[in-house]
Amino acid sequence: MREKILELDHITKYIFNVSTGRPIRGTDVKILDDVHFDLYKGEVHALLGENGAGKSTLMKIIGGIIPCDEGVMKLDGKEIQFRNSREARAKGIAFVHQELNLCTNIDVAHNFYLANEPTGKFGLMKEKEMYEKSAEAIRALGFELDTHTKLGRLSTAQQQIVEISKALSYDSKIIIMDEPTASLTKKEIEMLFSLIHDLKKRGISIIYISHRLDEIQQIGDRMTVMRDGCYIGTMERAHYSDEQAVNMMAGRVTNNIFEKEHIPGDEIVLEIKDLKIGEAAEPLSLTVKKGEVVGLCGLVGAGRTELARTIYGARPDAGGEVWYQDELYRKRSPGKSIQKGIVYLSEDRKIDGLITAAGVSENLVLSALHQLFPGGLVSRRRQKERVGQLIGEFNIKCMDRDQLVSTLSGGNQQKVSLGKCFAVEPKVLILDEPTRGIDINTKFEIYHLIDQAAKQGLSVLVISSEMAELIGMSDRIYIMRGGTITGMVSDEEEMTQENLVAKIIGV
Amino acid sequence: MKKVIAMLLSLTMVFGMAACGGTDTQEEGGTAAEEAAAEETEETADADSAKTDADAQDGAAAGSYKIGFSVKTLTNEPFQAFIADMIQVKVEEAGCEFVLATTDSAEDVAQQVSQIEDMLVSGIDALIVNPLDSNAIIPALERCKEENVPVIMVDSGPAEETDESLYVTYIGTDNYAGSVTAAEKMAEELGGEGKVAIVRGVSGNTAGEARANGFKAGLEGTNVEVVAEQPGNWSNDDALQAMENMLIANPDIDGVYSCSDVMLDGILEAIDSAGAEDILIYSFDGLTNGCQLVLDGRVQATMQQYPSVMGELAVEYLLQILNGEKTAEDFEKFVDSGVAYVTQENAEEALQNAP
Amino acid sequence: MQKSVLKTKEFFRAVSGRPLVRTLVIIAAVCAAAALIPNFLKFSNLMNVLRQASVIAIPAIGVTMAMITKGIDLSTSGVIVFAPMCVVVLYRGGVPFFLCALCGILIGILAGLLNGILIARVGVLPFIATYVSGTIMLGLTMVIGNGGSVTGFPKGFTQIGNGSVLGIPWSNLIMLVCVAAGALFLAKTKHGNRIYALGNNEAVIRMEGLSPEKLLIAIYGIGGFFSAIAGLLLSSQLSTVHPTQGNSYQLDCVAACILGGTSMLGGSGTVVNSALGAVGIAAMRNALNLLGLHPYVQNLVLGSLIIFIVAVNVLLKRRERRQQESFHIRRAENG
Amino acid sequence: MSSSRNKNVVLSAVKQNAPIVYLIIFVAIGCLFVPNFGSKANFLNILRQAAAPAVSCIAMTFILITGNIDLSTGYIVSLVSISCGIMVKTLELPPYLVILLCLLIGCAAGAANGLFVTVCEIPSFIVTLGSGMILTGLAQLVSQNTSYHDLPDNFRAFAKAEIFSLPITVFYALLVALLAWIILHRAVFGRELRALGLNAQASRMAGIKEKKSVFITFVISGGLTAFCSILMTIRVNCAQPDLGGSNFSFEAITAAVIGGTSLLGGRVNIPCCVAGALIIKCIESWINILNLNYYLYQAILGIAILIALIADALKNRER
Repeated sequence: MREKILELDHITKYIFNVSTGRPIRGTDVKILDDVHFDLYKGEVHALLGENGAGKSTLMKIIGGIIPCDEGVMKLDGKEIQFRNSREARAKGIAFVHQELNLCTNIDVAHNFYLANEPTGKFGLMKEKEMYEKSAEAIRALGFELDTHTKLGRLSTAQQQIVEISKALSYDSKIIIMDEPTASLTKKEIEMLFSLIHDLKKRGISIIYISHRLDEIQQIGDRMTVMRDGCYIGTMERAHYSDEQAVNMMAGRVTNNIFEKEHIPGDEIVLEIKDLKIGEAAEPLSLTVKKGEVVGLCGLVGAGRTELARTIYGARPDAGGEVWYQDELYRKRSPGKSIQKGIVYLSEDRKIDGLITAAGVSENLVLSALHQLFPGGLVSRRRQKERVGQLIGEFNIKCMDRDQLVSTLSGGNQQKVSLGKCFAVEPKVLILDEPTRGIDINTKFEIYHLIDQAAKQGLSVLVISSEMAELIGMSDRIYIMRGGTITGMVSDEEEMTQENLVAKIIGV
Repeated sequence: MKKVIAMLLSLTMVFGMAACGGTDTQEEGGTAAEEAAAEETEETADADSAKTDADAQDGAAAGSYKIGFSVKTLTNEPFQAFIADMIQVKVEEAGCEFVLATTDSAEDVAQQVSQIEDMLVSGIDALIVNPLDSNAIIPALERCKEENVPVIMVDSGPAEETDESLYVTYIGTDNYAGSVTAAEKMAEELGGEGKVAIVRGVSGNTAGEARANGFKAGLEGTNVEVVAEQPGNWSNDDALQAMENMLIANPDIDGVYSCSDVMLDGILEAIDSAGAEDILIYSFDGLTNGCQLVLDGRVQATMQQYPSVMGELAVEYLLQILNGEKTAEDFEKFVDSGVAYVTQENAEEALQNAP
Repeated sequence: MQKSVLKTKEFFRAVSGRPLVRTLVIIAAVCAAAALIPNFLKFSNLMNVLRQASVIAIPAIGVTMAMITKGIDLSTSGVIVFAPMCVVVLYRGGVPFFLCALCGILIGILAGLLNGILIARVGVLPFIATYVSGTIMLGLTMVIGNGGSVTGFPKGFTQIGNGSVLGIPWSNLIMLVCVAAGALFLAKTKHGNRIYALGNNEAVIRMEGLSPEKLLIAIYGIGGFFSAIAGLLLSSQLSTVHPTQGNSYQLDCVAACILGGTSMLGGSGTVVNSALGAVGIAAMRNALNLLGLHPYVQNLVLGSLIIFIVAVNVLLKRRERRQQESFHIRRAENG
Repeated sequence: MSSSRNKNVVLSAVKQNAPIVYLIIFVAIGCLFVPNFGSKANFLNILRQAAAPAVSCIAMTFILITGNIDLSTGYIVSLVSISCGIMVKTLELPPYLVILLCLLIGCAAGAANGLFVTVCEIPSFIVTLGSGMILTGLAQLVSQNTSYHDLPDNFRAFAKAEIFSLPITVFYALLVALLAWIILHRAVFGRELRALGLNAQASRMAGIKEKKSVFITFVISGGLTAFCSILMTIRVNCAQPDLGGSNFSFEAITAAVIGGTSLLGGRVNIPCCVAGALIIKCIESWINILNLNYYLYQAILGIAILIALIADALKNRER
């Protein structure tokens, strides 16, 4: 029987403030809820789940970067608790992040030995030894790299190899790989898989995080699926099937929780003609009718956010046209879009959406300043009245109007962000992951708001990674892959999760 | 010739930048006014070396020597500018070449020392220097001695224990003695008792310290008391504020001694706005604006120095040494270029030869 | 024609790519232009230029390290004046000179550590924290010297600043030693490696279990050390301590680092380049002095130079970033 | 409930306007311990001295609110002062034309800084450091080592008149403060600047034109600095090329920081900035009146800024 080297039971983690690491008061939203995970020696254990399913958080606990609130972790049978990632690495657990833990301004060897450089006389680094040893380590993985080159000049795949060889240099027994193939070319992915097979032969076990089913079939010995922070199940490779994986990933959600009261009109409000979001991207086209909710689904890196920001004018396009209310909308910019009635709700509200150090009322009127106060002077009365309306409409729970946004809960912050968009009385709403990281009941409030908005004649373009939500809300769904639109689903039957997931993966 | 080099220098530097820049961004440093300044520099460069540049090596031909003058900043210092112009006139009369080096701020001692070193390299035969700080100038004087370049100090004298052989002589007003006379004259005017304030110069400037100390010494023996002493830093702005605040502390002062005419505007403004009357104002330097104020009766007296005398004597002595007529030992170590006590009566003719 | 254009473009890109080459070009340009000025290339003048550059180059070592970690050190002018003032006051108080010099350097290090704590622990912006500590030290120097300059250094000490051995001034040798030590420390020791890493990606330093705060405090401490040495050197050159002797060095050190290719956005820059930048500045001031041009011209030229170089650096950075961005999109396509 | 409610409203108001409370404390200490400090003449004195620095501090707040910095204001003052002298004395232009032209020169210098910061995206600290050097070079080249004494009365009347025994410069300062308060606290433009200072990325996404706004703040600051230079030149009755100088911008920054302005941007309070400028003038007048060693002032001011900086840094910590 294979020897079990790592075991995690009943792991629970409450939502926490990313920057300070301290749990946020007053919410019981869990990122991980009673998760079980185990790993055998010399096995590639794939971890599957959609965005926000808690995969990365679980791995951060194993990697010692964050502590778990409840639950037990056993390594080689002994219970352990890591205070920081250095301790985890000392115990042989290495973490290869998606954004690599390397510095682009220094060369490969110096990155390799960062924080434990071998020193000779007078404390000078033994550079010759460093260059040779690091070259050897990389050669051991079957690759040839000149360790004198600056890391910034290497391709992402080569940088990954440096990170993996660095992990191995601590004779680590477990390597965690978080979305390693996110930005690799086909050839580079094959290179990585051959490397993984070689590591397996050496008895090193690998936890492989991804949501690309085609890769997992190739490489994974066992697959565990997670959804919304819960452990769903584990399958052996022998009886693995895409449908079953997708079912576990997407989960059974009946459609009735989404009441669709809006009826899409047929007058086209927003039309995109052969828009190219990048130099090498294929041109794409889409239309949004009045009173219609159009969904946009795809994998991370498929370019959905880039498309949304290009339409909004926050990002330059590489050709193509955007028609708005039957006129060509040239030289797009956020300011001009807002004037025309196009608003964009950003994916990460803390950076793009809200000013956390300012009050609720100041945030709500931020986009609508010129509309509310054409004279140039802020009239307290007008602002109070409009803010009152918005707080009522979006039932934002806050002690007083000028309470700092940073003190609000995630759900309330998202409602303030939404309120900010609606303050401008928009005609077109572009929503990017509107319900990510929010408690369930706020999610339903937001679904309701979107539906009511469409009912009043607004057209909505919504991006979401949760299939159930997208299907429930939208009348039509475009599928994006590789920076362009690869398909569209419009009638009821086709809009099933299996179908969508399959289309996304392009299987 | 010099103009060409200056242009070439900045052009090559800019070209060097573009080469490293890797882009063909045109030179867009500074505002449009900066281009105007570029032409400006040419005129000033010309004005400085009026004569075409004779051969650059040491003055081989008899009589044509290269004489350098190192002085602190000339802005808002008509006194220093007057010495510099007088020296230039005298040097060019004697057919020699004149080189001027000024520091860009009033206190940059290190820059003055390196400027003197640079002048030595450019082959000056004699040096006239108005030291910013008489201690800091010693190493530069030692360097001149090594290159046996005779040095004459003007306006600000040497520090106490400076080695006598380092300089031929010091021509300047005896700031100390001049201030003592001013103090005595003021004590007389005040009938031997009263309260007086002093507006000092920039900290650490030898001339400024000597004038303040001299004035205080001059008052010993009388019961004229110095009630307040604050620095005006040779600038009207600071002098104005210092005077205003001193008037607050003792509104009934009878006399003010300003260590230089450059601060008179500020002091007069302070006194006007404080509404204080009949305050005896004495000053030092005897600049044009100082003498004018004495003439108008707003300032009672100023101790006029004769920068022109300093300039003339310095060049005269240096030429004598260079031509071998005299040696350094023939001159005493201090030549007083005299100080005139300018009051309303003699203000008229004092104005003529005022810088 | 096509081939040659490509080559020159390649040359420019190669030149602008590596900072060392870029600085050599600057220095070559300055010296080439200055060579036309009579007696600029005289051995004694070049030694003078190096001596004048030494007081810029030594503190520039500390400033380079600060700039690599996206910070800056403007307290050089304060330490250059405060350290020697303490030395001369102690010496006149009868303490043996060697002890006073040591104490002066300790005071420099202490001031640097204070800067580091203010920046790393308290979180004050580097440029305002170092400027204010510089002003405080300047104020204290003025109070001790009662505004004036103070002398009283032993004869041997002033020999160091002005004396020379085999024609080479001592200051140049001290500069070479300090620059060599600084370069070795930054390029060849593990701490140097971590300073570069900190300038590029602070998360990695934390991930490796090292404390960025301690590293920052050490960097500014080293900056104080080198500024103190430069202060003693300058005071030995002037044989006195004048409260404003350090003023122009505050900006010259920063200008030297920028001329030497240290980028304002952190992560790049070397000690040797900054030293070359210091030589470039000293050469420029010397050349303009020899030409007899007003010092204001120097300010005009240096001011435009700084803005021009930083503008070029920012443009290069922006072009790089834009390439990476499209690189990323192209990559996503075939993912 | 209502009593505790408006208690903490008062408390938060005091906490926000702490610098004004400090000013009151400083003046109180001054009246008690420093002779003649409490006299009417001295108050007039301090107001007269603080008028120009208050304007320069307000000019600096326009730059600080978006998280930028301007080290070249001292040299804008010199350039404007000397051009003022030339225009009045040699060219003998009518006073109001001179004032207009001077304001234009200031705005042009500010615009140059703004261009480099916004278009070339160079950090504002380096731009103003370099432009400071250029401006001082220009001022000294244009002045050709001369300064202009005894400005004509019709020109000086602009700032020498008195209304109810208060110098008119005080009213100018109050007018500038009022305008700045309206722009920064009550106008849409001020609300946008504050948003840019707190979170530039979110403000851009909300449609605020960052480049245009930051450019305008540099132009306004340049204009106000020129106005301050005119006041100083008239008050000193001498147009000289080294008016202002290197410490000028840092005194403005000090007054702003003591007045609660955050250097990271977003937090500005005009009345407190004026209080900051007055506090600094109080310290200076103590030193002059008590005839203390003048160089203590530089050290004391340095330490005062340090304390204000540490408080500002800690306050920003929980942002």
